[in-house]
Order: sequence, then structure tokens, then C-alpha cells
Amino acid sequence: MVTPKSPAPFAKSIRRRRARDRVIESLLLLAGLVAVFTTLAIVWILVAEALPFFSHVPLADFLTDTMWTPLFAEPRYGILPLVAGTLVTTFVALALAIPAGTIIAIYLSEFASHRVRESVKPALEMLGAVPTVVYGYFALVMVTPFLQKLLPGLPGFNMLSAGLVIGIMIVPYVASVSEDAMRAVPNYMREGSYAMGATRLQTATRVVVPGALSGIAAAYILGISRAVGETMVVAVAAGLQPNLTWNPTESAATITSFIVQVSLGDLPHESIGYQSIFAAGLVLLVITLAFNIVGFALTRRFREAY
Amino acid sequence: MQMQISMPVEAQSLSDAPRGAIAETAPAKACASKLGFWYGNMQALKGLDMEIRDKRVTALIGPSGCGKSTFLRCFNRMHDLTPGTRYEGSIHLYPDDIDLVSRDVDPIEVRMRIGMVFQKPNPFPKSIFENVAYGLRVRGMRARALIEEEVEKALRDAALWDEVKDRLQSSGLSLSGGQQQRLCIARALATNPELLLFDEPTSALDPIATARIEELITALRERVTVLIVTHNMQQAARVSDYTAFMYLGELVEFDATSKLFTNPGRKATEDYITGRYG
Amino acid sequence: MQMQISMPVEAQSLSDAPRGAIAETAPAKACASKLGFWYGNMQALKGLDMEIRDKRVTALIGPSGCGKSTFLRCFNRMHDLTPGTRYEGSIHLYPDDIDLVSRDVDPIEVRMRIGMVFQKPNPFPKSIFENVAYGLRVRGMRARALIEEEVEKALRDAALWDEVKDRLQSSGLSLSGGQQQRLCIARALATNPELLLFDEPTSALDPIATARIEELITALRERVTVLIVTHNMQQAARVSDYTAFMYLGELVEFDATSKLFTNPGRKATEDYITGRYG
Amino acid sequence: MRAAQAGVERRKLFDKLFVLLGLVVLVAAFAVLFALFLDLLRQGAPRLDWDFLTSYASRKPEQAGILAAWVGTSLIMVVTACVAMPVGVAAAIYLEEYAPKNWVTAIIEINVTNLAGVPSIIYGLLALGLFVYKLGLGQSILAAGLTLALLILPIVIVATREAVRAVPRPIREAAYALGATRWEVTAHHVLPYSMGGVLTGMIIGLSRAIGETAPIITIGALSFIAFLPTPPLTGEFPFLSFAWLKDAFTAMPIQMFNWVSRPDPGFRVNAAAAGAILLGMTLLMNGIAIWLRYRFRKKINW
Amino acid sequence: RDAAAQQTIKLDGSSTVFPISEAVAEEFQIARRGKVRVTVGISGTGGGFKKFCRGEIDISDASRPISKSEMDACAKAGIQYIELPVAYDALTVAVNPKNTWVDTMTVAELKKMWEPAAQGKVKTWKDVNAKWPAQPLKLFGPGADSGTFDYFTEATVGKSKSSRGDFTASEDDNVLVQGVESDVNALAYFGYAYYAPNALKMKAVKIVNSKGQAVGPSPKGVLDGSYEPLSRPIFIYVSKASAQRAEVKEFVEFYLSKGAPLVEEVKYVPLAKKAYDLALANFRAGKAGTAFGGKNEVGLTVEELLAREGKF
Ligand SMILES: Nc1ncnc2c1ncn2[C@@H]1O[C@H](COP(=O)(O)OP(=O)(O)OP(=O)(O)O)[C@@H](O)[C@H]1O
Ligand SMILES: Nc1ncnc2c1ncn2[C@@H]1O[C@H](COP(=O)(O)OP(=O)(O)OP(=O)(O)O)[C@@H](O)[C@H]1O
Ligand SMILES: [Mg+2]
Ligand SMILES: [Mg+2]
Repeated sequence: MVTPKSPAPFAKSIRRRRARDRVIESLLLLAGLVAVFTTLAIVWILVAEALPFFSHVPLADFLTDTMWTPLFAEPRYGILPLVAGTLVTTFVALALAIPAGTIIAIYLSEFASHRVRESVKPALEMLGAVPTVVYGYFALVMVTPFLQKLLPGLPGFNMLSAGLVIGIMIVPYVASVSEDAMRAVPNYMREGSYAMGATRLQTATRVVVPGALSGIAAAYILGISRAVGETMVVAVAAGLQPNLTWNPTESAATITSFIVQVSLGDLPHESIGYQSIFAAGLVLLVITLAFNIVGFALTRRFREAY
Repeated sequence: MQMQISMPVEAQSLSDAPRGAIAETAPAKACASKLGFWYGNMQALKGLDMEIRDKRVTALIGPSGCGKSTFLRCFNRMHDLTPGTRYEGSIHLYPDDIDLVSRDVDPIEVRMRIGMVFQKPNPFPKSIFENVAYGLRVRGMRARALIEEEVEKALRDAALWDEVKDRLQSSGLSLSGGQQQRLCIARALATNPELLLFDEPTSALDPIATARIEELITALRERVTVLIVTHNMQQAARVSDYTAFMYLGELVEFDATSKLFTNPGRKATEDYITGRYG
Repeated sequence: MQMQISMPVEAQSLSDAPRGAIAETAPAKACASKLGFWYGNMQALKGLDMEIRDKRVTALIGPSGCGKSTFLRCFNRMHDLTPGTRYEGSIHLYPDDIDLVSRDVDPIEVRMRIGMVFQKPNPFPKSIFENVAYGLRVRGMRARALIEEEVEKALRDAALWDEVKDRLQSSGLSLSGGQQQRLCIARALATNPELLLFDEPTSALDPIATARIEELITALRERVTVLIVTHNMQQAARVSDYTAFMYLGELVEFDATSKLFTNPGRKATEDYITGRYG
Repeated sequence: MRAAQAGVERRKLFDKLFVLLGLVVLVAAFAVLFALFLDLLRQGAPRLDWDFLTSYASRKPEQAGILAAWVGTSLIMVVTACVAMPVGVAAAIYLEEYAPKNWVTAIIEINVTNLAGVPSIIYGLLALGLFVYKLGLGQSILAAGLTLALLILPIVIVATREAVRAVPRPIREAAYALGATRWEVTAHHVLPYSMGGVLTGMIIGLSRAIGETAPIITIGALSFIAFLPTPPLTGEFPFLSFAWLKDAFTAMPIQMFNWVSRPDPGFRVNAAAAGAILLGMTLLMNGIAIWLRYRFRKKINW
Repeated sequence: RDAAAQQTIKLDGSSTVFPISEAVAEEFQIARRGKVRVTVGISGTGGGFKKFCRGEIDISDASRPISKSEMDACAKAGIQYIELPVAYDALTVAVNPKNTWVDTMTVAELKKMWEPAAQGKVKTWKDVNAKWPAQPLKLFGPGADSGTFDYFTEATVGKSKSSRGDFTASEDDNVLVQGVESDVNALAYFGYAYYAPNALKMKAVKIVNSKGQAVGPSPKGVLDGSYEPLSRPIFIYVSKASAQRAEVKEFVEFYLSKGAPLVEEVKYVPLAKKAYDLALANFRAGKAGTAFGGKNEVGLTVEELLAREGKF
């Protein structure tokens, strides 16, 4: 007969262990809050530096003027040309990356063997790890001349080749995150479809992709953010000419390329021209945020419960 | 120290054995011979021989891991989706006598003739209508009117029509577990399968839903051959005409249900059905 | 059309009812009263009252989803890990009469006194030795010699020592399913629990492994109070002194096992144990 | 049956066509990577030698090397790893194992997702304003390391969460049932078992950071520096020195960017060689990641 | 550590001046056998002055004179500085070698091409000069953030930063070189250093100076003052406080006395010997302030500059 133990012998150690747990929990929470602090810091820095700019340039001009020449003798402060350049390069990039990334994701998730998937995925991630400067020159020196053969009259600097190269760069993000989402669709869903006599492609497009839609949307959003935020490729290959155009074969400047150009340039840091990069940065942040929010809403909307 | 628990089972007793009688005369729908199956190096089925009679319900029972599901999934080549698996022997499907597990036979063709219902109800995250229409669409059917007609028929056959006819467009996932399982049965029925496989179709359901599915299976005997895996011996006794007892990847005993449960031919079968393990 | 399947069950028959007799005299180890439990808005347990007798095996049976696991997991406050859950009523643990589900009682303290073995064997991916030693280490035991002694004792109690004594350093995952489950039992025993909870401990095991675990549980009665969930009524009959039949979150019937199986007091119990559903 | 037969044939053909399409797209993607790498190797071949790795920058292209750059990059990566790893893992653990479902958690979650999408150049502006000026870290290794750590934090967090989530619930329950506290469960079980995934995520994050140019340019990294940071090991007690954290540095992408924009075409060879080495470094890191993943998967198979 | 080895001279600023400072730093460190460390950064003239006026660096590389706001910032922080021209940069106007119609250009033609009014109007070569063909005119130039842009616009259009906007700009002058190389109709301007190594792949346009002579960019033309108005001095600004330190003093003296061949080596134009001597004298005398008063001027000789009284 073993006598029932009273909890007393443990009491002290339990109290100590629980105290330790609470301390650690707050430390962990603090680490989680780093993300929040970072966001706040970003907003704070951008706003603080952009305020003098906006005290000089009316917000309405900033948002509606169609010329962006903040560094010229007769400055005009319309952000639209930069936004247009950003959106056009992003669009070109996505036009390549979304189909390619999705096809690769479906192929890896539904067709390829386990071994192929496990080795191809990380290898593919290498495409996203190439230094962006390298990509910039790849666009200028290899892609543009090639495109010029297909499209005679294409200028040496254009959003098309910059966008395509950004597209190549973000294919792995789109593919890898979408593939994860497709993998997460439970196998019994696939089995249900196969048992009905569906082929792999039918199962992939009619059951797996709709089931993984929220994850795939997240992948696209990540790809968009990457494309919107890409700097060096456009700085090198798209031409730094703020140009309000929706034609990808023209040259243009994007928000990011403007920022990096000016932050390296010879402008006095107290000048309106220099402060304009923070205003531009703010717009960039708002654009990525907007995409993220739209994505978040879409994800919510399409989330499937199995 | 043996305690006798007497268990009444709703099934035809031996005395008025009409099923047994018909059984002898029913033609074979499928016939497994020397069927072996490997997961990689692990042999899960060891030379099974077994006949499935047309328009009858055949139950597979046996302890967990004995290979019931593995055997069942050979019939619609579900294992083709798992890399590293291998079939041996044959399963002939009649009347046209094709070998279901032969390498030359296309698994998609096989699956188009043989339906399956799974342990956990797995409706697609689509509308109820689209769930049932899925098999038709996959087969390339386009005409809306025709599809609607077939969907309604299938849902009626699955005894689900009255419950869902007013909300065909709501998600299949919005149904209760038992309704979901009947939806899956409707989905399978819509494609008019010759043979219907059930893998423990009621193990995730409550007693009332279970009873409805069992009724349904009994009714299905009129139109389609059924092969059902169950871990519930009472269920096997209630719904099936024939029962096979499997153990460690082998077929230990196969007989008319009434015979197998009352007078098992092998010691292992008896141990199992009397609950000595499982 | 009822077919009578007679099922012999190894358990003490009513006639030589020594267990029943002891049962009456054994003190209570724990006592649930008006125990309710919510998963969010879903009430899974509805005002259960039940006494667990010291040094006895109590079995919980009932159809799938009736709340057996939910009830079991209240005893070691496992639900605290699931957000949005809520307890009601109380479970008193004797002799010191603390309320296990009270907000004021630290769940860690509760879990240090009450062990648990799960449905699927879940050894840590550590060495066999470290698996068993884990509970001791968590309790702050440092002395190597002492730990070694306790580990050996627990492995012996779990009837695993002879099989693993030469490979204590190899991974717990390298064992077979049955050995893994005994390892999990040893792991729980090493901490000297007052009450041991088992949630369908054999449902993933083969017949031989099942038999060994059942023996072990019977032997454990000497030292520890056991509460076991099982879906196998024969198992309940074989290993338990008391059986509780649950249905839809309520306790339908609770009695000495011998009584409950031979002479159930309620229609629902009879329907269930005779296999009408489940 | 006949009609269905024809249908099956067509559907199977689509299947095959898709496989072909998938392969073509994959091969095209790898062809680009391969072409890039080969092109850099071919252009940079004349400078890919030991001297290149052990010389400082110079006005003479044929004498210039990347010693300061690769040492700088390596040290930045050390800082980045040392900051991003604990913070990222801790945040992920908090979100997966601890976080109650409340608005604080929701805000953290939303922020992590958003940060993953914030353009790297914005991190550069943040670093310039916060680390370089407000915190007075100057253009130091510490400032650069912290910047890149913030940049890859979301990557580390997401990878860690995924790895942590892969630890089956029954393992956690077993530990809790033995009386372990939340932290004990995390430290003794969840983290060790998910280390493979955590390290993989870390390395993938680092291989992203190593090639980042824009944020480091905005902090204003040096381009000519002909000495190495203070060695971290010293001859006297306590043998460890952290003076290098405050040292000036240059980094591989900066050096490369600088060379690319120099007038003398000779520097372009250097830039290509540096690019090849940088790409080689990322290839190596990814290789390690694959190997780690493989090792851990083999060791722990649920 | 050896205290002497810790002496570090920090330079930062313009990417235009960078190659010269890098070369000098390299040679200086060799000459001092590594006892003094020199770092040279690139953060643009503006970035350089920002750090300079915060006292974070010793010497600021500048491709333009210090601006009014920067003068204020330095004054507020109590940073005094010595302005020292170190070399000339000859802005080069280049066209594609296959361009057969242009050899020389007048400043008026450049103005017609580049002034803001030209935007959208002057689209072909013919629009500039009726003798030139009616082929599209493709313009390339440095970004509006650069000192080169400021100087070029001031020298041609007559007003700093006054330019048409529809040209392809790049931070990296090699990109401009690429543009001229690949397009017959292209015209670009950039620093002489980018022209010199690529002289075979493009054609430098001779500019008609105020005396009516057409002069191409060359060290000789810059030095004798005939290549105007497109040659400009570039500077370093030395903090007066830092100049008290022996190693900084030594470095600046090295810069001004041994720098000329290095300047030539990196394809800039060194000042005349006399000018370096004058600069050295100004430095030794600690002559602080700028000769420009916060805005750029075109057409000044270095000697004139060095003779001026400094302002703050
Ligand atoms: N994908 C697989 N890979 C390897 N082995 C498998 C796989 N699936 C099942 N097995 C093994 O094959 C054997 C037969 O499994 P099967 O699922 O057919 O059993 P079952 O009779 O259906 O059991 P249950 O009643 O538990 O469903 C088991 O030993 C099982 O571990
Ligand atoms: N985490 C959860 N959240 C919400 N509902 C739950 C959760 N876990 C269980 N339930 C529900 O609570 C009820 C009781 O479940 P429980 O797992 O206790 O049943 P059980 O008797 O153990 O069944 P089984 O024999 O299948 O294990 C079921 O209706 C189940 O769906
Ligand atoms: Mg099964
Ligand atoms: Mg349960």
C-alpha cells in the first residue's frame, strides 16, 4: 500500500517553476512585440521626415499632379508618375511570376515525386537569393537586348525587362508559398476526387487549388509586396525617368528607384528634394499595406474549413 | 471465469436463409486471386483469393492493421497515388473481365466504374450541388439540365434530397456529419458505379446517422455491388450478405455472414468475433 | 429476425463476485460532482456525478463522441491547453480533498499527481532512458543514481525492462507499437501518480500487445487507481471493476462491471452493449 | 463506355501536357539561374583566385580584392543571425505556444505579415533614421546587422512557426501530462524537435539578407576600407571583444555595386567575380539548409 | 591594441570624388605603412555634408560647393571647414560613333536641347539644328540628384537644376555609356572619367567655347581653360578641428602634394601645380569658409576661387 502523497514537497518548486514561466512568457511577448515596434518605428521615421515635405507641398498636389520633378528648378511634386512606374513594373512581374509560380507549385505539389519536390524547392529558392544588383545587370545586358530583337524600337531602358526580371526573382516566393498551401489541403480531399475518376490535373484545378486558395492568395500578396518593393533592378534597368505612362515598353522610375537614387545623390539633406524620398517611402508603405489588407480580406473570404 | 454476454444482432437468422440461397446463384462481380500488395518492403496483403458476388453486400472485418483498407483500396487503384507501392496477382472485374490491378489498365478508367466512400466524410469545400455534380463534370458532362436531373436522382437515392433540396447552393461542409456522409454516398452514386467501396463509413457518426447509412446500404443492394470495411461486427452482421475475416494481411475465413457469425470455421475468427481482441 | 451471437467475456462472473464486494468497501479516490464542460459554446459534459474508488479500475464506455475522452481529460486539466474551454462543478481528489478543476488549483500541481497514457503511443523522440526519466527531471531530480533506479523500477513495473535493458540509449521511437505504449506507461509510472488515466490505450495495438497491456493494467490495481476509456466492451469487462456508460455527455449508468454487463439497468446501456450502435 | 473512353484519353492527354508545361517552366527557371551563374563565372574568371579574396579594394582593378567586403559581410551575418534567431524564434514560440486569442496577439500577427511585405529600401530608411542617427550607432557593423535582422525577422518567424506546428500535439500533451510547465514543454521538446526547420528558416533568411543591397546603401556603408574590424578574440582576459560591432565595414553587395558603377571597365570583371562569390555563398548556405532539413527529418520521423 | 594603429581618418561623400580619395587613401596608407587608417565612404555630397556637419567625419568629398543649408548646419554645430579644390571634372557630351552629323555643338544648341521648354517639343535632332537629320533625339543624363546635373544645367541652360524632364537618367554613369553605345540617336553627358576608357566606343562632341573655338574634352583643354564652360572643380572639405590632428594634416598635405598623378590615373584632370600650392598654403594657413556663399558658380578658375575670402 503506497500512501497517497500530499503535494507539499512539490509546492516550492512549482512556485519557482511557475514564476520562471511567467518571466519567460513576458520575454517572449516582448520578442513578439519587436514586430510591432518595428512597424511603429517605420511609420514614425517616415512621417517625421515627411512632415516638413508636406508643410511645403500641399497633399492635393502631391496626389494629383502628373509630374514628378522635385529636384528640378521648377519642381513639381506629383507622385503619380512614380506610382504608375511602380504599378506597371509590378504588373509585368506578376504577369510572369503568378502563372509560372502557380504552375510550378501545382506541378511540385500534385505531380512531382516526394524526392523531386524536396530537392527542387530549396534549389528554386536560390533564384530568390541572387543579389539584386546581379539581376539589375542581367536585365540591362541580357534581357533588354533579347527583347529588342523581338520588339524592335524597344528603348534600352524599359519597364518590361525590369519587370520580367523581377518576375523571375519572385517566382520562387510564389511557387514555394503556394506549394505549402496546396500541401496543406488534406489528402482525403484528393482521394475523394481521385475516387470519382478525376485525373491529377482535374483534382489539382478543381479541388486542391480552390481548397488552398487562401494560402495561394497569401503567396500572391507576398509576391506583389516583393515586386512593389524591388529596388536595384528597376534602378539599373528601367531608366530613372518619372514618366506617367502605363506602357511597359517605355522607361520610367519607380518609388524605390527614386529613393535609392536620391539617398546616394549629392542633395543637401535639409532640402525639400531630399525630404521627398520619405514622402515617397510613405506612399510605398501605404501601397504595400493596401495590398496586404486586400489580401487579408480575400484570404478571409476564401478560407475553407475542412 | 467466463462471462457470457448475449448479443442480439438484427440480421437474417440461419433458419430462413434466403440470402444464403440467392448468394449461391448470384454471379461474381469481381474476383481477387493471389492478390498481394506491398508498401515499399512491407507486404500488407499476402495472396488473397476472394469472390465478390454481384448485387450483394460483402463485409470485411478484422483487427486494426490487418489490411482491410489496403485490400479495399486495391479495387479502385487508390494505392497508385502512394509512391513505392506494388500490386501482385489480379482482381478481375466482370462481366467484361478486366484485371483491375494490371499495369495495362488505366486507374482512371477503373475509378470511373468503381465508387468509394471514406471513413471520414470528405465533401469538397463546394456547394452541395457541385459536390454531387463533380463526378459528372469530371466526365465531361456539360448540359445543365441533365446534370440537375442526375444530381437530384443521386441525392434521392442517398436519402438526402428532402433535407437539402432547399439549400443546394450552400456548402457541403455546412451539413452535419451524417448528412455529409450521405452526400459523399450521393456523390459516388451520381456516377453510376458498378461496385461501391465503403471504408468504415459510420465510424465517425452517431447512432442515428449510423442507422440511416446502414439502411441506405441495405437498399443499395438492389442496384449495386457493395464491399464494406467495418470494425463493428454487429454492423457487419446487420448489413452484409457475406463476410470476410482478415488477419495479418491474409484472408482467414470467407463465408455467408449468417454462417460466419454463428459457426465460424476457424479458431482465429471465433476469437475475434467473441471479442478476445480487436 | 434476430441472430443471437453469444460472446464469451473473460471477467469475473457475478457468482464469485469478490470485486464487487471489495468495491463496496474501497474508499473514494476522486469524486466528480455536477461536472460540466464546455468547448466554447458546445457543452460536452452535462452535470456528471461519479465516484472513482481507490485502487480499482474504472472503465468508461460509450459511443464515439459521447464525451469519454473529454471527461477523462478533466482529471488532469488537459483542457486548460485548449483555449475557450470551461469547467463547471467539481472533481474532488482524496484524501486531501482538493478540487481538481477549480481555478485556484494549479493545473501543473494536478498533473504532477495524476498520470496519463494516450490512445496513440507518443514517446518523445529521445532515448528510452530519457523518456522515462523525463517526469523525474521535471520534478527537479538531479541525482543520476536515483534517476537510474527509478527508471529501472518504472520499466520493470511496465513489464518492459527485460526487452529494453540493453538498449536504454536507443530512441523511444525505435520500439514497436506495443513496446512504445508500455514505455509511455513506464513514463507515467516513474512519477508515482496517484491516479492513472488511460484513453483507449490499446486501440492502435495488435492483439498480443493488447493482451500485455491489459495484464499490466490488471496488475497496476495493486498500487494505483486507474480510469480507462475503451471502445471495446470486452476489454472493459476484462480489466475493470467498475464501468460507466456515457451517452451524449451524460452518465447513463455506473455500476460494478459484472452487474452492468449482465444486467444493465437502462435500455440505452443494453442497446449499446448488445451492439445496436457504436 | 466508348464515349467515356475517348474522354479519358483526352483528360489524360491534358495531364501529360501539364506535366510537360510544369517541366518547361521549371527548367526555364533553372536555366536562368544557371545562365546567371555561368555568366558571372565566365566574366569574373580572371579574378577568381586567392589574391582576390585576400586583397583590399584598390584603384587598380587588377589589384583590388574583396577581403574587407567578405569579412564585413560575414560579421554582419553573425550579428544578423545572433539577433534574428533569438528574437524571431521567441516571437514565433510566443505566437504558437503562448499567445492567448486576444487583440495583442492579433496585432502582432498582422504586423508580422505586414513586415514580410515591407520593401527592403524602407528598412534602409528606418535604419538610417533610427540606428544610425537616433541611436547613434553610426555606419557600424551593428547597425547593418540589426537592419538586416529586422528585414529577415518575418522569414524566421514564419519558418519557426511552421516547424513548431509540425511537432505533433500528442507529444506536447504527453509532456504536459507529466507535469511540465509551458516553458519546459517548449524548451525540452518543441524547440529541440523543430530545430531542423528553425535552422532552415534561419539560413534561408540569411541567404536573402546576404544579397541585400538597398538597405545597406541607404545606411551608407563604406566602399574603401583597407583594414579589418577589431578581431573578436583578444589575447587578454576576457578574450572576447565586441569592439568590432562599432567598427566601420564594407559588404559584398556594396563592393559589387561600387565596382559596377566605376568608369574603368576592368572593375566590371571584379564585380562579376564578386557576384559569383556572393552567389556561391548563397548556394552554399542553401545547400547547408537542405542538408540540415534532411538530417533532422531522418532523425525525427513522427 | 596599439594606440597609434587606431588613428583613423574618415572621408565620406560624393561618388564623383570617391575614386580620387580612394586612390589617395590607398597610397597614403602604403606610405604610412598602415599606421594610419583611412576610410572612404559614398553617401552622396549631401550625405557627406550631413555627417560632416554632425562631426562624424573628418573630410567631406564634394562634387559641388557646400550649400546654404549645409553651411547653416555646420555653423550651428560649430564645425569650421577648409574648402579645397582637388581636381577638375570635364563634363563630356558624347554621341554614338555612328552619328555622322554631329562633331561640334554650341552651348546654345545644348540649351535648346536640354532646357525645360524643350520638353515635348524638341523631339528630333532636326528640331535643334535644321542641318541635322529628322531622327528622334534620345537624351541620357545623370540623375537630378547629382552635382553633375546641377553644374551642367547651370552651364548650358543658365540656371541650376533647370532641365527638361524627359530624358533617361541613371545614378550609374556606366548605364549612360551603355545608352550611347547602343543607340545612334543618343546623346549623353557624364564625367570625363567615363568617357576616357570608352573613347573608342563613342564620340565626344567638341563644344564651342566663349572664344568661338570648338574644343573637345581633354586634360589639356581643361588645364589651359579652353574647354569651357563644361569643366568644373571638385572639392574636399576638411574639418578645421580634425585638421589639428597630425595624421589628418599629413593626409591632406599628401592629398594636395602627391595627389596629381593619382588624379590623372583615375581619369580626372589634376589642377595646375600652382593651384595645388595655393590650396596647400590655404590649408596650412587654416583659411576656413567657402568661396561660393552657398551657391554654385560657373566659369571660375581655381586660382580665383582660392584667392577669395571664405564665408560661413
Ligand atoms: N501508406 C502506408 N505505408 C506503409 N504502411 C502502411 C501504409 N498504410 C497502411 N500501412 C500498413 O499496412 C498494414 C495494413 O493497414 P490497413 O490500413 O490496411 O489496416 P486496416 O485493416 O484498415 O486497419 P484499421 O482497422 O486500423 O483501419 C498496417 O500494418 C499498416 O501499418
Ligand atoms: N477540441 C474540441 N473542440 C470542440 N469540440 C470538441 C473538441 N474535442 C471534442 N469535441 C466534441 O466533444 C464531444 C465529445 O468528444 P470526446 O472526444 O470526448 O468523445 P469520445 O467519447 O472520446 O469519442 P471517441 O470514442 O470518438 O474518442 C464530441 O461531440 C466532439 O465532437
Ligand atoms: Mg482501415
Ligand atoms: Mg476519445
